Amino acid sequence: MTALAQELAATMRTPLLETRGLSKHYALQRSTRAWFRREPGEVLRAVDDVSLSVMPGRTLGVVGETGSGKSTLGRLVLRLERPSGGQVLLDGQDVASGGGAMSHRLRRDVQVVLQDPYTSLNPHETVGTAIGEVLKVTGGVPAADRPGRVAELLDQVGFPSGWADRKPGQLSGGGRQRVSIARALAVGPRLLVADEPVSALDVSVQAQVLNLFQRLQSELGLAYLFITHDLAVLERIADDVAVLYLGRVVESGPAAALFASPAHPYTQALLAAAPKLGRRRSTTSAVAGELPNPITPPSGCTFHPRCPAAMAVCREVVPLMATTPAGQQVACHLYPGSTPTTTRQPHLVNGAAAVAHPTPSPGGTR
Amino acid sequence: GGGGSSTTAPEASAPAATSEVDTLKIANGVAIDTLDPAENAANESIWLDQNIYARLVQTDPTGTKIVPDLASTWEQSADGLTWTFHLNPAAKFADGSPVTAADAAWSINRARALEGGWGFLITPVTSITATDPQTVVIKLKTKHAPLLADLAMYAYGILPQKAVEADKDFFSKTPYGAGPFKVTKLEPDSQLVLTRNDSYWGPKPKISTVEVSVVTNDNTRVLQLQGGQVDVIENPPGNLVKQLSANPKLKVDLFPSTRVDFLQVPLKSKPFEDVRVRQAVKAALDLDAMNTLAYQGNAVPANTFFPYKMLHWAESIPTPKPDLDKAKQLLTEAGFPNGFKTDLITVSGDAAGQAQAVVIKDDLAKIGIDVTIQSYEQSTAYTNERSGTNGLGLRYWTNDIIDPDEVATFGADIKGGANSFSSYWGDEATSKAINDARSETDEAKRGELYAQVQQTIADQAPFIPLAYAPFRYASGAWVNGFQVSPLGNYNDSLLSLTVGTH
Amino acid sequence: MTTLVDPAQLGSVRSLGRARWLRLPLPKVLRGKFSLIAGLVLLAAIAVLCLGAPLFTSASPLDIDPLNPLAPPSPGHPLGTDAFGRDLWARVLYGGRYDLAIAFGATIVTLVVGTAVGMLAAYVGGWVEAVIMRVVDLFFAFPFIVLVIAIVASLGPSLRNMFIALWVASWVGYARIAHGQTLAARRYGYVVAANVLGYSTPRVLLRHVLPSVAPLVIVFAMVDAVGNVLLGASLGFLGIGVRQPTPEWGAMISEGQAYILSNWQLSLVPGVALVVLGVAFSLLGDGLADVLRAEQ
Amino acid sequence: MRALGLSWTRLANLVPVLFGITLVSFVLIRLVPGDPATQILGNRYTPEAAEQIRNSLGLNDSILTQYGIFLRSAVTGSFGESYQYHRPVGEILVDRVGPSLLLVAVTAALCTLISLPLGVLAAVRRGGALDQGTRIFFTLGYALPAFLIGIVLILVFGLRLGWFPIGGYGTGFGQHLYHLVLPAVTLAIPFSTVLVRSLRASTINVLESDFVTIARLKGISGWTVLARHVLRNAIAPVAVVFGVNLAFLVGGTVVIENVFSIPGMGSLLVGAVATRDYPVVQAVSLVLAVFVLLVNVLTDVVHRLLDPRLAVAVTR
Amino acid sequence: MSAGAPMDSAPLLGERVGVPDADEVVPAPADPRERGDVLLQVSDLRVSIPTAAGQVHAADGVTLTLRQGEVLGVVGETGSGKSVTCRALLGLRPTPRTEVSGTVAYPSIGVEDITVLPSKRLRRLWGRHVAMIPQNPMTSLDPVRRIGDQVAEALGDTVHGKAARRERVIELLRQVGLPAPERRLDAFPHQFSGGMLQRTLIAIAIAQNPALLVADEPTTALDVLIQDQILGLLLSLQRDLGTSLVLVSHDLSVVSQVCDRVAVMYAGQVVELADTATLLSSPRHPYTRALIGALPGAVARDEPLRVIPGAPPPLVGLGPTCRFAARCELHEEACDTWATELLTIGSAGGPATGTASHQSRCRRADELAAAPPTTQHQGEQR
Ligand SMILES: Nc1ncnc2c1ncn2[C@@H]1O[C@H](COP(=O)(O)OP(=O)(O)OP(=O)(O)O)[C@@H](O)[C@H]1O
Ligand SMILES: Nc1ncnc2c1ncn2[C@@H]1O[C@H](COP(=O)(O)OP(=O)(O)OP(=O)(O)O)[C@@H](O)[C@H]1O
Ligand SMILES: [Mg+2]
Ligand SMILES: [Mg+2]
Ligand code: NI
Repeated sequence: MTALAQELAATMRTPLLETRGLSKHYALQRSTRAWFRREPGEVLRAVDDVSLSVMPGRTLGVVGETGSGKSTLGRLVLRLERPSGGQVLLDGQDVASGGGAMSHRLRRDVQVVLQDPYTSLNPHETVGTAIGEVLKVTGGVPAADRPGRVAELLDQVGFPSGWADRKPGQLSGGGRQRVSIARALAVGPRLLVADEPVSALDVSVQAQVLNLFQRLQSELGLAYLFITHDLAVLERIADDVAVLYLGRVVESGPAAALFASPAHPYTQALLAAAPKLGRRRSTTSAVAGELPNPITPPSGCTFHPRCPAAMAVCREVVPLMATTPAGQQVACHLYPGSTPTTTRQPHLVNGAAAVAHPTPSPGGTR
Repeated sequence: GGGGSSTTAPEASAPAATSEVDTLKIANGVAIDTLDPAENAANESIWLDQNIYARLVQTDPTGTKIVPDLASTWEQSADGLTWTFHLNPAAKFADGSPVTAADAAWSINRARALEGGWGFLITPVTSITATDPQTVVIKLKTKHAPLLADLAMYAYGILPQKAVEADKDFFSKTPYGAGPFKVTKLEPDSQLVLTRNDSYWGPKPKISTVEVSVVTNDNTRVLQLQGGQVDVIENPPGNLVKQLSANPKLKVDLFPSTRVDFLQVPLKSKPFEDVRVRQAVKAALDLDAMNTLAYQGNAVPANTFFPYKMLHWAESIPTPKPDLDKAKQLLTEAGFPNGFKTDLITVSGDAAGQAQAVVIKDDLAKIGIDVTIQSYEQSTAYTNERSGTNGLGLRYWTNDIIDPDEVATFGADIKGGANSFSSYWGDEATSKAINDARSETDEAKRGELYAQVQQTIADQAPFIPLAYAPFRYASGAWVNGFQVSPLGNYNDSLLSLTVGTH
Repeated sequence: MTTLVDPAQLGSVRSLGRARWLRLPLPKVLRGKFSLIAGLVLLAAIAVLCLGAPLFTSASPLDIDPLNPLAPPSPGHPLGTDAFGRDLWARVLYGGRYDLAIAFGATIVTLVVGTAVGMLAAYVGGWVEAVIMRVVDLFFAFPFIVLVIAIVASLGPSLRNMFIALWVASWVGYARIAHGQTLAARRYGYVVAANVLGYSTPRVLLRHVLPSVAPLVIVFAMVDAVGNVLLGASLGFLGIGVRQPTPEWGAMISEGQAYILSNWQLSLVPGVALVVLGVAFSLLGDGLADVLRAEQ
Repeated sequence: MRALGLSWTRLANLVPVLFGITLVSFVLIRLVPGDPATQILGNRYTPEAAEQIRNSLGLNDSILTQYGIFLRSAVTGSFGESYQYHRPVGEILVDRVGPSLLLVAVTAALCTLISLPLGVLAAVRRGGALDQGTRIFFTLGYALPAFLIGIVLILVFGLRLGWFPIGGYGTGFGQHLYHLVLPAVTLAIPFSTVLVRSLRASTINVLESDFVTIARLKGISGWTVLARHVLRNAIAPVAVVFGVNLAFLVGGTVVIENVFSIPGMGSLLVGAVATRDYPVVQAVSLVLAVFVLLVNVLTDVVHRLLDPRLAVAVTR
Repeated sequence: MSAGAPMDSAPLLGERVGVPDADEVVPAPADPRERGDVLLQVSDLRVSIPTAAGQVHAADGVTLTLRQGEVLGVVGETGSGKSVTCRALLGLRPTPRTEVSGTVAYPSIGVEDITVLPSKRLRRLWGRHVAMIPQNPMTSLDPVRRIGDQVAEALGDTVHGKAARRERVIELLRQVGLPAPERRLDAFPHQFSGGMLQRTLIAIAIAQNPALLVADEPTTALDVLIQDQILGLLLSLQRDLGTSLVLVSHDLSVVSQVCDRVAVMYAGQVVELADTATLLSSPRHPYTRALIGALPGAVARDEPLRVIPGAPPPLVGLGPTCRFAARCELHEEACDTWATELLTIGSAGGPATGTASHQSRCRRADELAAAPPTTQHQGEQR
């Protein structure tokens, strides 16, 4: 972490962005019969009671499998979607109740970078036009200064400013992603919501873009809400990590601690399953089973059918967030404080001998 | 009473050659609207009615006089206000039951009472009663010259009262009357089958079946005839007349009709309220060219608004010839030396009318009148024309009876209800002449009155008669004796017609 | 009739230019665009002939000659005359102007209106979308064109009323395509980004959504143009096309239809003209589809 | 019901559409100038008579009252009496529905016969002679007005060769079918252009899809792949195209019914509007709408039968 | 990723490949397989696809050898020609007009060059001797047919009788770890998750116990936990059945976990080929080295990642010289004139003979051994 970012983090106690119990429940279409019988419609809890915070200048990484609600969380934060419950706070202020001024501020302070580099730029506009348009619409920059500012922004993301008159079709994936970032930077945001910004890129290009993200953070003091399913990427870029499973946060905490000693069996499985360079794998796998149907999630802890450490209580009781000694927040009955009634005798159901271990210990200097 | 009685029963026809083929197939262009004679409106259906229902009296095949039908004799009282009809005792309905005076009185009263029906023609009638099973008495409040002609109308066909009252769907199933044919199959949109009525009291037709099909497309009808699929078709396209006639296996017949095409003039609007303008228009029109292009020369240019050769038609009135100098002069006098612009409303889909319109546009352009042709489908076209303010319009008239009273009242009597063919033209003298003629029983005097009316219309030109168009039929050479009367009926010819193999 | 094509299928419209034996020794850039070029050339030829009609005939399309109806071809009348003695060649040339007007006029209006409605529905969403799309369903579910034809017949045949009929009949196709494309575009990153950047709705729709909606809509318009001309011809056939003596091709075909047994050229000549126009638009549509697909 | 993927919701959704159609057609036709009384009276028109008729037909009531009366009668299945035909509208409809229905059915069958082999084979032998021939034929077919095709077919197959009757509808089912061959061919030509095109496109799509590659890599024969995997997948989307264009097919019947003198619904509607026969217009609109909607439901069912993904609402 | 690219080698119907239908010499089944025999010999394979922009040389001089029971990894960035090359191994070409030269031979089953086989003979190889596991399981099963039928179809004529076939299908599905297979036979593909579909596709591929499985990025579309399961499954099947496996991936970590040997592809060429450990510990091509260095875990967090500047060249009109030159940190002028060849490391200058242990296309491969990567790559240790 850079000195500047650290300083910022220290001085500002209020998170730049905070979600409190944020939920998004999609109501699925009800059959007419169900409607007549006044049966409640089915609900897909894409995001369920998620509380997170992003400190200024820091990166919160969000990780999870397909359908775990990562993108929905991003859309909620960007107010592209109306939450079914909970709040989004910007500098401690509720975005929803802030009125027009607040949403204006949100649009200035929070910007987005999306996954697919091939659709994230308008194929009919040149790079220069696209960024110039932001400057024009969001105001502040007089027409005469715009070309200069565009060049400056492109420069900042390492995009050859001589290419400003190129169209996205003439750019590589990495080039487009740079331009997307420049476009977001044009309004001068403090937070970037980046939804899988490097997932579609090849390693070599991914490395370029990751470097760019890190450089911009140190130069501009940007904060990131960095969404990805790639643990290796997260390990590199995130200060804090939240692990989502079926719309709920199962574990969160400082990245270093989380990668060093993942607390939740799900996190452990994720880490164990991630391919590692040069390590020959065996024919066994980290966990068995598939992701359950999100419309009818398992009772209790939603991970229990796949969990090697599942106990009877896991089937019935939704675990609460508990704090581990290493400092993570975890929702798992293995940890004291997660089970509302503490007297229960844990016994194993899924046949695993003990808490899933060993946690692969991350090597290298960090 | 004078002229009121005709004594001869229908002539017994000689036992002529029977028909080789006993079915006649006719293709009509229009669907059957209904076979209830009181409600018919489509000509094609009306012409079919005549084969099914007998009336008290009927029009002879030449369309010039009234001859007996169910009533073999009749007489009127001295004051002309009471008419007594004696029914032919042999008359039977197709189901074999006798035709009674009660049936007759009921049928005529039924038709006359119908709203929007034909009662208006015989408004002087106060009562129609059956005094005994064979006698019908009709009482009038004023003398009414056209009475017999009216009663010969299809609308006053005599129906079997009990059967009609018993079945409200009588007319949509297999209706019958006392005519030479009865209906055995009715699909109003596609097909009607008439079968010989074996109870018919008159001479029996030589063919046993008439199949009438509905073929709306003109070309398709011609093709069906060419392909031998049908024997007779109505209205072959005018332009094909020459070609069809050249085919030795086919023939085209043109029968004089009561149709009068006329140009409606909007008297309530600016230039046309001036009689000189109307005369100028009339003088500019080339009726011969119109006849050539619209009817391939098969019509007769019209000289008056009375149907061609109808009773009291004023033959002596000259047919207008184009006289552009006179027309221009009249226009100049009226204050339009350079002409003006106007619309001409036509009915779309009416090929002859469209052709006439093209010629009129061309003719009037020569005297500086710039015509824009508008075409609408019929209902809109007539609604527009009727206001008398919307430009020129092309319309036509056909008579339903052989008496001129109908056309005179509609065309020239501003009080007649139709605003003189919606021209809103009228003068006291003409209205009076028409009224007098109606109750005048001396045909010579009536003739004078009607001549006067026709001359006035010719001079005043509240509308301009254009052409007397014939009925057109094409048939196979194998059909012998198909004939159409000026009112459009062919029922008489079906009695004697024969069909050969082909 | 007018929208005899599933919008969704248009993307796969393949080109006549694929025909190996039809391949001309064209410059490389044009090779894949045979259809486009052929369509453009054909259309241009028609346009030149029709718009420059006075250059190709000295006869008037309207002057009647009662003495010379249905004349066979002669030096004065290269294709003969019609039932009013009007020069057939002149009528075909001048008449094409109306058909070009129908092809473009009717199509452009529905293109603009239908696209706007479809885009708005998809973008605004909610009950607005529900209502608009129900109306679109309504038009797709019911042969409104029949009703409209009938009603236009009542209002009086004229170019204006014909346009009304065509407009009413064919905007829905565009609305459907535009709706589908806009729904897809809404998920595109650059549209999401435009929202996050706080761009106004008109700006997002016009500058960002429209360009991705336009190609399919334009290709569809080419097909629709043919459909419109054909529908116009059908109106003429039912006697409710443009009014006499306007020499519109559809009206000419239907006028000539009465003479099909004696003077078939009266329908054949405008019929061929119509087919050529149709083929031109078909080729153009195919070519555009290819080119636009290649661009993407 | 559920097995066919139909739900009450799907059917219930039709009600507002039907309602909308009746309302729109009701209002449209009454906005148009012209007057039933004019039509009924013809030559006998006098303003007084016309007024009397309008009163007796209830045309002087407010439009809402009239619509209410119509709705009430429609629900009970009676549509009043035709002004022009003086017959109950229901009866007229019964006569007219058959020919139209049969025409559309025969056309649909013909289209299937034409399009299925042509579309699939053109796609399989892309660029081949059949493909090119089909293309050219259908490019021309699409640009030709249907009535011209109809007339030419009559001239050739009716008059010259005498194979088929020249228009008309005949008596008895067999004759009906025989009479409908030429009109159905006429309608099928333009309609098939669309089906062949979309079938060709969808077949190409399927041929290029991953699962066809995988199927072929099982080592089974090309025909087997075509029959088992390509055909059904290619037809499914075309069923939708068919449904979408059905209304236009019904529209096309108006012209064809005229050319071939078939007493169907289309010509009845046009005639009824022309004569301001309001009860007939209303009833025909409703029946046509129900018909088109039902066929759309049917194509939906077919689509669902062909494509199991649609059988149950999938939420993933 | 190039999704849904048409992969149509021979016409679906009819014989339109300009090759006479050679007499049906149906090769004897490969079993019993001897581990270590050469199964596949690819020599100078070139695939060139005509496009609007010109001929795309998707595979350009690929030479490879695969032994019985071996797992060969193919890595490379998007568009480097991995899929095209691998499908050519099965006799598939991306478009009908694609030109293929060089040979792909299966000596043990008597196929001298699969790329010129008529479609009838190809069909006899497919399923029985060679099979493929596709990248996108969601689109690789016929959506309108039941799972059981689709698997049964892959049995060919190895099993007869309805009941026996059903038994075999269940057995296969159980073998690939599909839970409760007997209850899933009547399911449709859309009722399966991606992982289950991929298992089904693997069952289809191994149905006739082929000698070679080509898996084209079999886990790219899947989540990390499922990827883990599928890779484990593939590995165990390969071990149990003695099948050879070609595993394509753009993820070096995946390949390095599973494969015995790895071929690194760049712009249509194999630039380096070595056994996995050697490749990771002493890469002899700058591209391989850079690829390893670019992994997110390669360096410490506060140090920028090693990046490869620029982007791969388009595969149109490339010359014989090094295609990586423009991005290469070791590039020198001499590279611009040297026509690259896949050289065996050690036997400097000599062209590679397929089975040699370590090959590279870099002129300076030998120098690379001396000069270790500027920074030690870190990821290896984790
Ligand atoms: N508009 C919507 N309506 C209904 N369900 C939705 C909607 N959007 C998302 N979902 C569901 O919500 C859940 C979370 O989706 P989301 O896209 O947020 O997942 P994700 O973690 O981003 O997955 P991925 O890694 O595939 O991008 C999924 O089950 C998805 O099907
Ligand atoms: N059907 C095709 N038509 C034209 N070009 C093609 C086709 N298939 C592949 N190519 C081109 O061939 C080259 C190699 O493609 P290939 O699919 O083998 O790459 P890849 O290494 O598998 O990439 P990815 O990681 O994206 O799957 C690419 O440049 C691609 O554009
Ligand atoms: Mg996502
Ligand atoms: Mg690939
Ligand atoms: Ni489908």
